[in-house]
Amino acid sequence: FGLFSNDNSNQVGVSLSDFRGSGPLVESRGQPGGTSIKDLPPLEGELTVYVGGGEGGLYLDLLKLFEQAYDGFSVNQRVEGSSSLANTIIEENDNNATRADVFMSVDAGSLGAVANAGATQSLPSEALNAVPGSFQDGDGRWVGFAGRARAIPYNTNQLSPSDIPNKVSEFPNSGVLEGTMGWAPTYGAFQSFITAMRLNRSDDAARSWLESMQNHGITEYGNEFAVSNSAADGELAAGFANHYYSLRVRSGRQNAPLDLYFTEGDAGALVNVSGLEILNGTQKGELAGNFVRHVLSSEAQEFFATRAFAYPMIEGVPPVGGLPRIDELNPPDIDLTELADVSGTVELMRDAGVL
Amino acid sequence: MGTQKPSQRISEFETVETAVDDPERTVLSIDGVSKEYGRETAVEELSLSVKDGELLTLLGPSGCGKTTTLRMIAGLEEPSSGTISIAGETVTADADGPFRKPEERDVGIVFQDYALFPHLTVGENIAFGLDELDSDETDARVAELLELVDLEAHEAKMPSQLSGGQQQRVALARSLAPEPDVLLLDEPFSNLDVRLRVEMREEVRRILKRAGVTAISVTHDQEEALSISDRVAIMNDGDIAQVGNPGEVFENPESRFVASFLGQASFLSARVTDRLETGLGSFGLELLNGPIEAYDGAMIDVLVRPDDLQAMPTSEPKADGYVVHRQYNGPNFIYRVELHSGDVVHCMHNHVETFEAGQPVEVDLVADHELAWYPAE
Amino acid sequence: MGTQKPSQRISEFETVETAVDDPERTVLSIDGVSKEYGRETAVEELSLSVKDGELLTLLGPSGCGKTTTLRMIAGLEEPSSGTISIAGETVTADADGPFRKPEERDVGIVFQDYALFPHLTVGENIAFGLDELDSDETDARVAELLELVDLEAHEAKMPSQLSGGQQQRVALARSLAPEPDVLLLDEPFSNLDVRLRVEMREEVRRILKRAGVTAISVTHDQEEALSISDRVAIMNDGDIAQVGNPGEVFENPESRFVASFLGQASFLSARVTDRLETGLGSFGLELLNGPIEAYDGAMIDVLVRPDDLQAMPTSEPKADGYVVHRQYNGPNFIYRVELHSGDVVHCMHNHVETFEAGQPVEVDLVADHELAWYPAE
Amino acid sequence: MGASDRLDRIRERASVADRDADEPTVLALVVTAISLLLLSPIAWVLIEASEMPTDRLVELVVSDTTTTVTLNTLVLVAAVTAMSVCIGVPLALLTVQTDLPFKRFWTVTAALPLVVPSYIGAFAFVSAFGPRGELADLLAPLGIESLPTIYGLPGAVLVLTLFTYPYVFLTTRASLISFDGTAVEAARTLNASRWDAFKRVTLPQILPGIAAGALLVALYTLSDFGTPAIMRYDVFTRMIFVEEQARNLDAAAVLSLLLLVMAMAILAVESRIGASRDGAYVSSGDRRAGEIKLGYWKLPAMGFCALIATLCLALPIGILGLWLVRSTAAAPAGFVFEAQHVTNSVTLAAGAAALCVVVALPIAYLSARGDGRLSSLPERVSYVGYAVPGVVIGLSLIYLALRFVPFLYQSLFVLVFAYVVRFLPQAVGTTESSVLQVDPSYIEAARSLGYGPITSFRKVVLPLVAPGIAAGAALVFLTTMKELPATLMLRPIGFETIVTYIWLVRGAAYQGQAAVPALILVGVSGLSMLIILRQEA
Ligand SMILES: Nc1ncnc2c1ncn2[C@@H]1O[C@H](COP(=O)(O)OP(=O)(O)OP(=O)(O)O)[C@@H](O)[C@H]1O
Ligand SMILES: Nc1ncnc2c1ncn2[C@@H]1O[C@H](COP(=O)(O)OP(=O)(O)OP(=O)(O)O)[C@@H](O)[C@H]1O
Ligand SMILES: [Mg+2]
Ligand SMILES: [Mg+2]
Repeated sequence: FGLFSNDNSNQVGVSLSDFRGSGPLVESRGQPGGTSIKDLPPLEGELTVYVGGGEGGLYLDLLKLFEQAYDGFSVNQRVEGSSSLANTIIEENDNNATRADVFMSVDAGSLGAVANAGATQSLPSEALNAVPGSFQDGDGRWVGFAGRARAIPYNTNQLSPSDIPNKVSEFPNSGVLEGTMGWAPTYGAFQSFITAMRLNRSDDAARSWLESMQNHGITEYGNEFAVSNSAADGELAAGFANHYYSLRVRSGRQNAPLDLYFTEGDAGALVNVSGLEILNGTQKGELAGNFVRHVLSSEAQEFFATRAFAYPMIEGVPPVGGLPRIDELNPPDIDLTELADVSGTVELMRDAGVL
Repeated sequence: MGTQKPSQRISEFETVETAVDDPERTVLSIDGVSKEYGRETAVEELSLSVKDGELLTLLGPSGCGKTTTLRMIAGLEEPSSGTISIAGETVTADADGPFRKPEERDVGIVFQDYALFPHLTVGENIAFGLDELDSDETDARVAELLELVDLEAHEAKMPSQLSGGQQQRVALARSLAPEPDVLLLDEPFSNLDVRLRVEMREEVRRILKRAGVTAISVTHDQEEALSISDRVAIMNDGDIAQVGNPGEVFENPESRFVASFLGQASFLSARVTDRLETGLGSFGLELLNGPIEAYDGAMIDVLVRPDDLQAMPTSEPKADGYVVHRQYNGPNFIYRVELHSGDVVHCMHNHVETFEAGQPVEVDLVADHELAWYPAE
Repeated sequence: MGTQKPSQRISEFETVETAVDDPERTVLSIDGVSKEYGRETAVEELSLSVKDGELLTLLGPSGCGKTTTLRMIAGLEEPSSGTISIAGETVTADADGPFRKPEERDVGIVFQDYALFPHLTVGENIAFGLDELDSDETDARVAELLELVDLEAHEAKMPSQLSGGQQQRVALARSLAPEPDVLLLDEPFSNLDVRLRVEMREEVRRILKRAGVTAISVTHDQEEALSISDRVAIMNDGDIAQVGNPGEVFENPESRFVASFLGQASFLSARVTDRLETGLGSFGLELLNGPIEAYDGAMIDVLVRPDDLQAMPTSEPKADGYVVHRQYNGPNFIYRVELHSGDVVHCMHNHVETFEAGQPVEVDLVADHELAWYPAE
Repeated sequence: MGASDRLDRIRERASVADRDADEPTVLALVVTAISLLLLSPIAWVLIEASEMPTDRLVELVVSDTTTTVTLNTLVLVAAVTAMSVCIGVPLALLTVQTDLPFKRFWTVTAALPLVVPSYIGAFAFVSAFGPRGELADLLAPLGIESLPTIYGLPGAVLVLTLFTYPYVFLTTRASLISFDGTAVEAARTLNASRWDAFKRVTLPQILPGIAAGALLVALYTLSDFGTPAIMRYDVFTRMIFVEEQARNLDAAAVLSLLLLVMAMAILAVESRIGASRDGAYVSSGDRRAGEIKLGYWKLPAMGFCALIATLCLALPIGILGLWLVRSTAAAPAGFVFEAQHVTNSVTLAAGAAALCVVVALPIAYLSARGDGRLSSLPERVSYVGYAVPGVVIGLSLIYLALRFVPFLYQSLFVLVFAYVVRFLPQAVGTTESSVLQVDPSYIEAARSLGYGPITSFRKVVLPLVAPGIAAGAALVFLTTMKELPATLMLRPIGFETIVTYIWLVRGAAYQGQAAVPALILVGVSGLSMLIILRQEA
């Protein structure tokens, strides 16, 4: 990797191939653009990171890689559900007992909740500048580092893309989708999707959509990996899920008859993000800022793209093969921070009999 | 009681004859029954038969197998070998049929520890076995039994609210309720005080006799055994040592064991010549029961009980021995006398005469019956 | 036993005098003690004192408060009122000090159900109270006690491996080990068979006397009470009805209750004139004990026990009454006779003469002692 | 003397023996303090719930969802409890009172399912019986296209029953073992058949034992989130979870209070059954009832035992084995399973077990020996925490620790305390029943031999109740090993246990990586189950 071997870069104990995943989806990727960690100030010291979200476990690999990269750097982490951690952080902040320096969450809603509780510090401008405005907080309190698009995983043996309406609002009227879809309403990302629908359209529209989907016949799952898996199995014809679950299914089962469909301009095409914020009580603002920049480095972004199958947030790192580029997607026009209003969504969903 | 007519009371002696059809019929017969627990033999080749309406008492030291025997009769244990028949029908497993379960035998049992059902009232306990009667009949029968055992006032109590003696009576009533052919009583009076015990045992005897129930009662109270039983069986080590009517067993115990188990037995060693030479002097052989000829010249032990001997204070030269112990038991004293011959005997005395320990005494044999004897050991 | 010298044996009679310093000293005194459980009074205004080295027996019907009394002495219950002193020191709460807890009193107790510690061996059970001795001394004391109760071979066994009698002896040894001032025994022999019971009670008396321990023993066996105690206290309904040495209490029971509790008592109703007119004929007043003058012309009940009376078969016209019941108890029969006067009395008879029920009999008063009597009720 | 008779005497005497002026007050004070501590998490629930505006509160409580879910929950609790009794009681009877061949073996297999976390059991069932599951794959070539769905109520009931019935099995077994068999013999001599005698004599007396186990099952079911979620059955805990996820803590608290009301109702029902504790659950009889000869029924009986063992043990372990074999991808660096995880789990569980035992002893002692309802109140209180979902306990303790003992926040102390709150009743129950079996005259004997009450207790009672305490400790140990939600929320930073590891890798869909730790979890907990069974023998 000659690109990284210029002289003024710092010495890092890991190379791009350590960050990059493997497998058919990752083959034949070019060199990523963006800022390399070699061009960043070295990470030095001990950082405490709260990692929110079950599949956030994946991010532990990245933290390990950073530790390998710098002798003087180590991370204390705590992995837990992202809402749970958000609650904890808010509680800690209320009692001036913040334990973590950085909150890294799979869900912008949790980031927003923490930010709205006034528990964050501002982020370094280098970090904010690297990421498109729609994937960060309007006030710069959090920044996205990996995109997670809502998608419709479908079974290619049962459906072709043309069978699927390009608006989710049309789904309840589609004959082919009747009684063959699945969702995971307790899952945070699904609730964000409904929140987006409320923001994009209206509460009433969201409620009636939920009701009509139920009348249309839909199966409930505990999580969206299960939804995607069932679509691959043919148990479902299609479902509602984050896009990367399908990729993960396919990376395990190469010939799975599973593909993704993206709706247009509505909540079904929401691109939510995993993001970072620096917490209020930290004594290590500088280290934390540097850490955020590392997460947005080209190596780390390559990691998210190839290992988590997420949408990278910086220019110069494309998503893995087969996925439309992020600018080809047509997400609804909403402020992701507003996704923090989950409670209204939950009440609405309960009202509609979904929860 | 004082107000009953003599004629009525006489019937107590006769009930055996009146309440059963054929008092000679054998209701229970046990034939060569053994019971082993692992390597331990609790009962060994035991045979016994009990006649209709008879009250037989099992007497024996702790651990000799009394409870085990009762349990085999009730069907709660299966004998390792041997046959048991109840009312002419074999209840142990044989060619004619399998082992008969407890509920298939007409046998009632009063357990040593009562085994009342703690979750049922006194009335419900008594009614437990009456499942063939309708509810009115059941109530009537329960009332009748409560009256019999004098617990009318306690019908609604729980067993835990009763004293030991009351519990025992409930257990008795419960087992009598379904009118069993054979009733087994395991130390039914052991937890009662003397007065109550005497009253209860007469009462139970009366109840049994009136109902014509055949019963086997276990006890380790000799007085109880002798006073209420038609026959007494002395058990030792898993087997019956002797069985007979109370007088027979008391007066002619067939072994030292039986003798020593009934009454405060002492043994007087004696040499048989044409007379009997003992530490108390020499006596004619007619004093002994049974043929003694074969033992001419040998040593024998003669059974003497406190009431067979009389001690008289005397002066050293004429004395047969010294008083070594005095036991007061109300109506009289029992003195333990060590004879010069080395034998230790017990003599009973009316309490007006008291001797001190160490008193030289002359002991006279005052028995008015033939004495039992055993070859010396 | 047969081999011991008389001189040695005599000491059994004397130990009270030899083992204690001052046999007249009062070791335990109970003064007006009551115990209420909720609304029920278990013990009421009971007073009693026991002298050094004395063996006192509490005798009484079930539920009369015997166990409660012992528990108050031991400090396991606190009296509702009254004072208890042990060895001169008040142990109930008073101005001088608070209620003294069980562990602060030198009182040992042998429980009715032994309460041996099931997780400790025989030796460890006995050593349990010996915390002030070093381990050699403890071993020595345990060995001594094991010998005393004749269980040397069983030191290493667990209580569950012992028979009932053996367990009782371990319980006794355990409570004697710390040499208590006062030892309390709650029905210590109730679970033993007759033979073992007689042996054990003599043994225990010997052990207590040798150790000079003051003891209170509860029993409901009259024979046991009379034969081993220095004094007997008869309890009734939470109070002491009479206390005295065994002979005194047996011969001069102060109340009908006491009389009826000791021996098979019958009462002969009599009119006092210058003689005594009874269903058995007329007798001189010197037959009675105590001054009778005040009762001239009144009805009294005279206490007669089976051995005070003799029944002779006779023909109807001369008869005093009929035999209504016959009880065999080994050495003799006891006949229940219903007199023409309506009284029911018991007569004892040597077993060679047997009468049938319904037999008309003449009853003679053969008492060789003064008879107790009570004003008619 | 009969069992209940003995028990009565014990109670009566004990209440007197403990009546010395100062000791009971001290004991009562200690126990009151403990009870207040145990109830402290409820304080948070109340505070949080009180912050909810009344109109929203009313709306939430009367919403259709609340009604439906309440009904669902009650149906689930009732069904699981009933099924557990139907499985646990016969198994207990078979292994205690009959001549079933290989009794020891079946006893162990019948008790062991308790060591399998029910969420792992649920995963296993879904993998085996779900659509496209292992079984469907096996049957597909045979032309069997679809299996009856195992999702929903039937699946939830099945899975929860199979992994919780051992509570009923263990308590019923204990009752049967200490049940005075003479009563059955008496019944049979009164012409009751075996079945009659069982119905009329044994059953009423072991009922408190059955009820005690059923209570644990019912409260567990009430508070479990994982299994119904996996089995896609909508229950109360899911509602609470959703609110918690949505960070509507006030609503979560209100719902938790509703859940507590249900728990109280269940406790009240159990109290009524257990009230006449004369039963053999707590007393020890003199003689075991004779063995029931199974005869021709031997084979079906063994078949029943084998079926349960297959479903509850062979199946989950087999599925875990399959995951293990099939896991192709090497674990990413963030997912290395280390010996430290096992050590952490075991240390925590051991700590929780030890603390529970210490805390349970005074509560159990007071309840067993005290007189009147008041003294068994703390025992009842100890069940409350058991019925509260782990998430709620976690939230509550974060809140309380941050405010009142900030220096303990995120320390193992708080975590262990959470376990005590959740699992104490298991230790209280076993300890109480063993205290009840110690004759109080032992204490009296010790005191008359010169020892104070405390020394007497230590020298005499403690050694005798030790086996009961050990069983309680083992139960707490194995449930702590399995506990997930509170562990996740309260563990110190960087402190991972077997279950948090399993949660992590499952969350990232590295199913294969969960197999080894899950097998280790089952193995370690299995050892503690052997302790429980050994002390019975
Ligand atoms: N289930 C058993 N297992 C092993 N041994 C037993 C069993 N039941 C009784 N035994 C033994 O069998 C013998 C006889 O016991 P049993 O109970 O019949 O004696 P018992 O004559 O009734 O004594 P007690 O007068 O003490 O009641 C004893 O040695 C006893 O230890
Ligand atoms: N803890 C208690 N609560 C209420 N009543 C009690 C209690 N203990 C004893 N009693 C009552 O006090 C009375 C005396 O009981 P106690 O045990 O002293 O009798 P006892 O003379 O030892 O009888 P027994 O010969 O049957 O052992 C009885 O009526 C009994 O019911
Ligand atoms: Mg017996
Ligand atoms: Mg008593």
